[in-house]
Amino acid sequence: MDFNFTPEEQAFREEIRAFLDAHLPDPMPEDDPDFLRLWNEKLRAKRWVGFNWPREWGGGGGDLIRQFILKEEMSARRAPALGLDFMGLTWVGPAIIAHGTKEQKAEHLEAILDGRSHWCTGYSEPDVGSDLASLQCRAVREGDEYVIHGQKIWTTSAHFASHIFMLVRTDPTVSKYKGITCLLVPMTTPGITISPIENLSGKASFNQVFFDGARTPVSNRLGAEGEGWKVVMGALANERSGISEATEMLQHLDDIRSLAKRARRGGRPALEDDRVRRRLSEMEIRVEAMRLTGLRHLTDQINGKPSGSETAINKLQRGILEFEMSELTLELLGSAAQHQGELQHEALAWHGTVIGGGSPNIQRNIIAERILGLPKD
Amino acid sequence: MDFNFTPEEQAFREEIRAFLDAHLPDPMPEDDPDFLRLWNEKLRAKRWVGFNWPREWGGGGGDLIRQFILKEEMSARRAPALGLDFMGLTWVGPAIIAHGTKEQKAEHLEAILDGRSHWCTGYSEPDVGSDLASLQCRAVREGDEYVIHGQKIWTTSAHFASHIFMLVRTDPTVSKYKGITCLLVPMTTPGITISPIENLSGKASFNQVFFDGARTPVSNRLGAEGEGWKVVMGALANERSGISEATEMLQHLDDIRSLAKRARRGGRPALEDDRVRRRLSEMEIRVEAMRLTGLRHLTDQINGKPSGSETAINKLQRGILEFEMSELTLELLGSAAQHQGELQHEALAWHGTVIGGGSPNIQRNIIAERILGLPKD
Amino acid sequence: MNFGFTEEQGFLRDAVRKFLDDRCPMAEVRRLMKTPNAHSPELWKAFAEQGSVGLLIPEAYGGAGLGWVDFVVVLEETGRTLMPSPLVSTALAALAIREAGSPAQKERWLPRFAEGSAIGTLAVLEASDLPGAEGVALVADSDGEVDVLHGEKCFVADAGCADVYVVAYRSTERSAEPSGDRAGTGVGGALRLGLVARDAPGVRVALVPSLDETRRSGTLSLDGVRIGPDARLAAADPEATLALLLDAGSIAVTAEGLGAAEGALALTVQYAKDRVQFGSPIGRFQGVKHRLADMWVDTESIKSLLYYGAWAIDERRDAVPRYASLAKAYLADAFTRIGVDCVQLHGAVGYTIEYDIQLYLKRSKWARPMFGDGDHHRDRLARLSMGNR
Amino acid sequence: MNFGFTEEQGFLRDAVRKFLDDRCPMAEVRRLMKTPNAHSPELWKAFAEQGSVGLLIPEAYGGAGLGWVDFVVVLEETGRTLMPSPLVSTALAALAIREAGSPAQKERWLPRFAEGSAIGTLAVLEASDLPGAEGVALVADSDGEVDVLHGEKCFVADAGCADVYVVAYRSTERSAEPSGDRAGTGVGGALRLGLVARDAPGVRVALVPSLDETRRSGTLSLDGVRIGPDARLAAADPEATLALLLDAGSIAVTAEGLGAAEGALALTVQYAKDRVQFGSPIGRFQGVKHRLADMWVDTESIKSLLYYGAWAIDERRDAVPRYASLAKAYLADAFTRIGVDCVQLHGAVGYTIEYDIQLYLKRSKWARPMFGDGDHHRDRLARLSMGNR
Repeated sequence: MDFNFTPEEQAFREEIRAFLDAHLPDPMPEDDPDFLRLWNEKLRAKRWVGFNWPREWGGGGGDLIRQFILKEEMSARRAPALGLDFMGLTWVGPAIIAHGTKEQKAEHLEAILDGRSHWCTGYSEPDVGSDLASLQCRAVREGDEYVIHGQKIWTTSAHFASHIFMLVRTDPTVSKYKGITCLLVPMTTPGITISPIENLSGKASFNQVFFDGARTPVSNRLGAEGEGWKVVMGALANERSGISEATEMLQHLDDIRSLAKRARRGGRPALEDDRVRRRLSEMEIRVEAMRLTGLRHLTDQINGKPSGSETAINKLQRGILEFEMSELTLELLGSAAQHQGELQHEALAWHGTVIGGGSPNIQRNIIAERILGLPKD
Repeated sequence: MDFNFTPEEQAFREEIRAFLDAHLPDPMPEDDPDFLRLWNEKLRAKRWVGFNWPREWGGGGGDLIRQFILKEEMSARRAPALGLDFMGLTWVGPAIIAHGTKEQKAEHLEAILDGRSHWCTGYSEPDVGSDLASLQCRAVREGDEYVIHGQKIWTTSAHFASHIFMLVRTDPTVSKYKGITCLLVPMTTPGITISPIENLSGKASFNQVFFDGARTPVSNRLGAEGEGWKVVMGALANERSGISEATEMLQHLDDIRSLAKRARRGGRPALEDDRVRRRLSEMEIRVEAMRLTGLRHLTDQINGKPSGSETAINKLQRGILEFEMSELTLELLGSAAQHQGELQHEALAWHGTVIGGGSPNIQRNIIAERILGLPKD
Repeated sequence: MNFGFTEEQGFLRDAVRKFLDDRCPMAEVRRLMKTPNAHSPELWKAFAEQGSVGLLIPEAYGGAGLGWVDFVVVLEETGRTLMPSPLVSTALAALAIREAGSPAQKERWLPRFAEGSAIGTLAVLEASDLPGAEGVALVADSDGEVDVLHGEKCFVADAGCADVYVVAYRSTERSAEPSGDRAGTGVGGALRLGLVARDAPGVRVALVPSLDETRRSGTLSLDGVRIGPDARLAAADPEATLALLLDAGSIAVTAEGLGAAEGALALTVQYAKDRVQFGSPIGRFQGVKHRLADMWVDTESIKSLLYYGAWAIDERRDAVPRYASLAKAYLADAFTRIGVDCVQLHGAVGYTIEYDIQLYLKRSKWARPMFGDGDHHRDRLARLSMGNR
Repeated sequence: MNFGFTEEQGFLRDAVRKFLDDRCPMAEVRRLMKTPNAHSPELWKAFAEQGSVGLLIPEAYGGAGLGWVDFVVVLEETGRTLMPSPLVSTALAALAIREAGSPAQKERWLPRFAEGSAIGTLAVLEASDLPGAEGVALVADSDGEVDVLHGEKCFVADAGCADVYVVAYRSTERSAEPSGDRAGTGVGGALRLGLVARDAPGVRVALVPSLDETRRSGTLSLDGVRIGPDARLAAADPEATLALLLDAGSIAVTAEGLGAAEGALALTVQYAKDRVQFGSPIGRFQGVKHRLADMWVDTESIKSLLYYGAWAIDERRDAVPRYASLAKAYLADAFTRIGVDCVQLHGAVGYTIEYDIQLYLKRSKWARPMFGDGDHHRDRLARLSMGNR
């Protein structure tokens, strides 16, 4: 066990800090697309977008430790995300690198790094819920094309995506995992319609996507027919160390501490309230546990021994934290919690985050059955 | 809804208070059997033992409201229990009143009131656990006798009981509920052996009871053959309003408040700690909710409409309270929590209370299935 | 001693349910949410005709002259269906006038409240957000006769549709007694309550967008508003009246919150029966059913505390503070947890605006701070029980 | 950066497990529980020969010269099997002498600790039960040369079998610096640490019966005990040394507690697989399996905090206070909950003395107050993070 960084790693950290000192505007322009594009170009020039992708495909060829350092430094300064096409960088690109044809790599990878594409992912379907593998969306091969009929739901960002990375059932006669295939489909394909779903804040953050005979060439298939489940499970295994989530939680904790410093409870400063102080400490404990557990996962990943429980432990800790943070925020706001506002909306938004990709109870089943060896229900 | 008491009820309350002023020694002799026997005689003279039993069988013929007042006043002064044979008064006597023959009534009821008998109850068996009705202890009829073979477990007080109120299987060929019969068996019957089970504090509070061909006359059967389940479910329905448990919890709360008043935490008086104070308030809230819910159950009982959820709600609230009280006690004790002592042992003893008669999870199943109508697992 | 509802209270519940089914189903709730005050004068008028609005107002003033236990029955039902209405606000304004108003003031407002032609509300809180006398710092300029108010009252429920505000403020004279629960907070002047009409000169209302759009609140600006002797609620001890109003508010919010919690639980139980995953309804799994059972235990426990508190308003005033705090403290945290868990048990659809469960979640966020949150009431209980022992 | 155990640490764990399987199975634990000091000199000697006792002691003094991460491996295993032993106490006494002792003091005690022929422990707490410099009020009578102690040290772990006590006290001279975490507690005199041998004149030990009978503690009475210059730990800043000792204590207790929590979880998982009710193993029901999953998440999370804290003792001293508090705060409450729930999940047998699970419950009650409970460490974290920001 050694938490020291090598001199080379320390130098890399200094390089990032110097870059941020030189280039990160203060204050940051909020939601300015021109600035974000310019920022992406600067990061691209450093090869920090797709930092751990192979250099031959435009990535940085970096290792996981440096990637961790890069993320940590960037988020400590609240710099914009490393790249513009989040889904493309996190799930789709690595899957294409692992399973894609030369043509698919040429077509998609650089576009993802440059932020010219914008991917969404189509896994969930209505009435399928947590039991992902029972998906029904059909693709039938006709000559050189797949013809797709069916529906996806909870498709984040589909309303401004350029492509969808989706799972379809190509063979309903074999076992549910075997009949699934992965396709890379442009959203402009005729036969695709999008219907936004408003979330409880009234924002359209996800969608239903309908496929009514949409046709896509067989060359848009990623991996072999019937291998889609494997391709996607591999993609989901990327980025599962939980480092990014922990970083995000650390920022929330900062925000809530600032709020606690200025808030009053029962006529005295909120920080004089023992319970408020200890709840903040409790959050600090859980955030740091998440961060360090992420580092342990990272070590496992470097050593080629992922435990398989990374996502579950992360999501459970995150669920607890999001709830506690939301409640403390609202309690600190007092009667102002009844109003609309950014803090108030964030205190509801976590409900979507925590449910995404399997409820906490599903994660508990996974741990109990796969790790503790308890019988299936 | 009316929480006022009638002038007659108020007068009854005054009568009890006057009695306690006149007769309750201060301080009370601890665990003095002579005093307890004398006290019982005084209560018997007032007909306050078996207060709601019919007068013809030696009871007080009192109504449920007066019984509530009687219990409330007695426990507010921490007077000894109303009667010496707890199981006899609470479960066995009412069952005999409801189902017993004239001879059984004459033999047992007055003995219970006088504290000459001491009943234990034999329901649980090893490997049966929460699924009580699957009990295996056999009784085979031979002429005018039942011959009993089998084993009971978790039999509280069996080691000093005079009789056991027990369930046996008389017919293994019919459905599990139908083949059960209730017997009233003297513990002196040859063929009964008792093996104490030590609890985690090293005390023998319950037992295994083995029946190796123990013979008891058919006249000791309570109710008809095969009706035992009904008899016992009726007995369990007595005293289920939860008033007594709430009263007990109120005394715990008093004790823990006294502890909090003299304890220090982190160098200051424990009551200056916001969290300690609020935890005490939280307990006050739950205890009062238990007490008032008990009164609602009492009203339902008076109106002949028990909801069937009384035990479940009581046990769940009690489980939460016992845990919280145990933890706060130990936290207030600080390092002294590591020592043996009365408070420390009480903080472990609740584990037995809460599990007795079905775990909290069994209670949750009952509520979810019977009241909310959710499907069985 | 009888801890059950009467047959009449059963009829009352049925009547309110029928009214809400007919006149304010969820589609109507969602329509009203989009209106500026989340209030429909027609619906309100009809509700008054049905009898629920004037329920607590004495028959002499055109009401039904019933008690707080009856009112709890109504509030449980309006809570269950999330009916947008100024029912609690108006009841509290009416209580203020009944307790401390002159015959003329009663004559002026109570009949109008009862018939649904006027709406009242409390304006107590200020920027300090302290739910008690210690939060009232607004001091009037006074010439001995008329109090002139310059300042703001915050978090005023139903500020936009109210016709009259019960405003708490302080006179320039020092009070003899220390003020409120906490002595020595440095707040000067004797507490006073006054009636300010919406259309009085100097009154301005700024609405604030609500997270729970079935509810509205706003800031009341008082710019030289004059409160003469005829507008002051002078017939009783203002400290005691204010304390009663806040406790009654806690009890009313607990009643509506309890109804809403039961509504959320019922929706989620139904969802757990209908939603099939891994081959069976999710309500079969203990992870779901045990959580629902715990919610039920909480709602039943809150009822016990609430009903006693409501009965105490009419029958045992000395018990009101303790039971108001017992009930509201339990409600504040349990309803919050119920709102969150019901949304989570719904899975992804719980996060959509289409499903109603999120409306209950938002209501739980509204209910928590109203008249003090859980910690506020736990602190108060600790003070009360230390005093008693 | 590498957050994993080395191969050598894996071997170490295997060796300790084998030793415990052979020499200290549960039957031996239960036998030792009934002895006055819950301590077997033979077992201790054998454990020292195996290498675990002197693990942290430098090779120059007869130890293995390994680090705290290695020690955590050992403690996890002794915790898992509830081995009764003064391992933590002796390690902390050795740390005190290593950090602040003279060469002669090291020469005298460290080799004896390493070979298992002497046992040491800390005597810091007093009746105030404050785990920090602010809890040290005992003032020596001093002639400038020899400090003479009259008073009591409470809650001294392994007091009955220890050969030497590291006693914290105060000199009659006022310290220049304010003392400890909390300035202004009115505690006078500069902090000092001294070594008191069990057989020194004036030393008396009163054992107190333990709830967790695998552990013992007692009260150390000092009746004119003389601490000369050769017995004072004078080589470093006593405030800093004491703080380090308490933080190392938190980390050691967390390591043993984590092992015990994992032991309790493993027992309960096995029980849930074996115990059949209503026709299937109870581990099939989500009410059981979800709780067990949550326990596993807690143990994994504690590991992360603990390993960093242990590493920091050897490699990054400035991070020790924060990680000691992070780890101990999590452990104190999570282990408590795990102990309680494991007993409850066992049903009625969990309450019998026959089953081992109750021993883990009692261990959790022991671990909580050691070196400060959850609230103590959360308060401390709040002070640390306010200072840092």
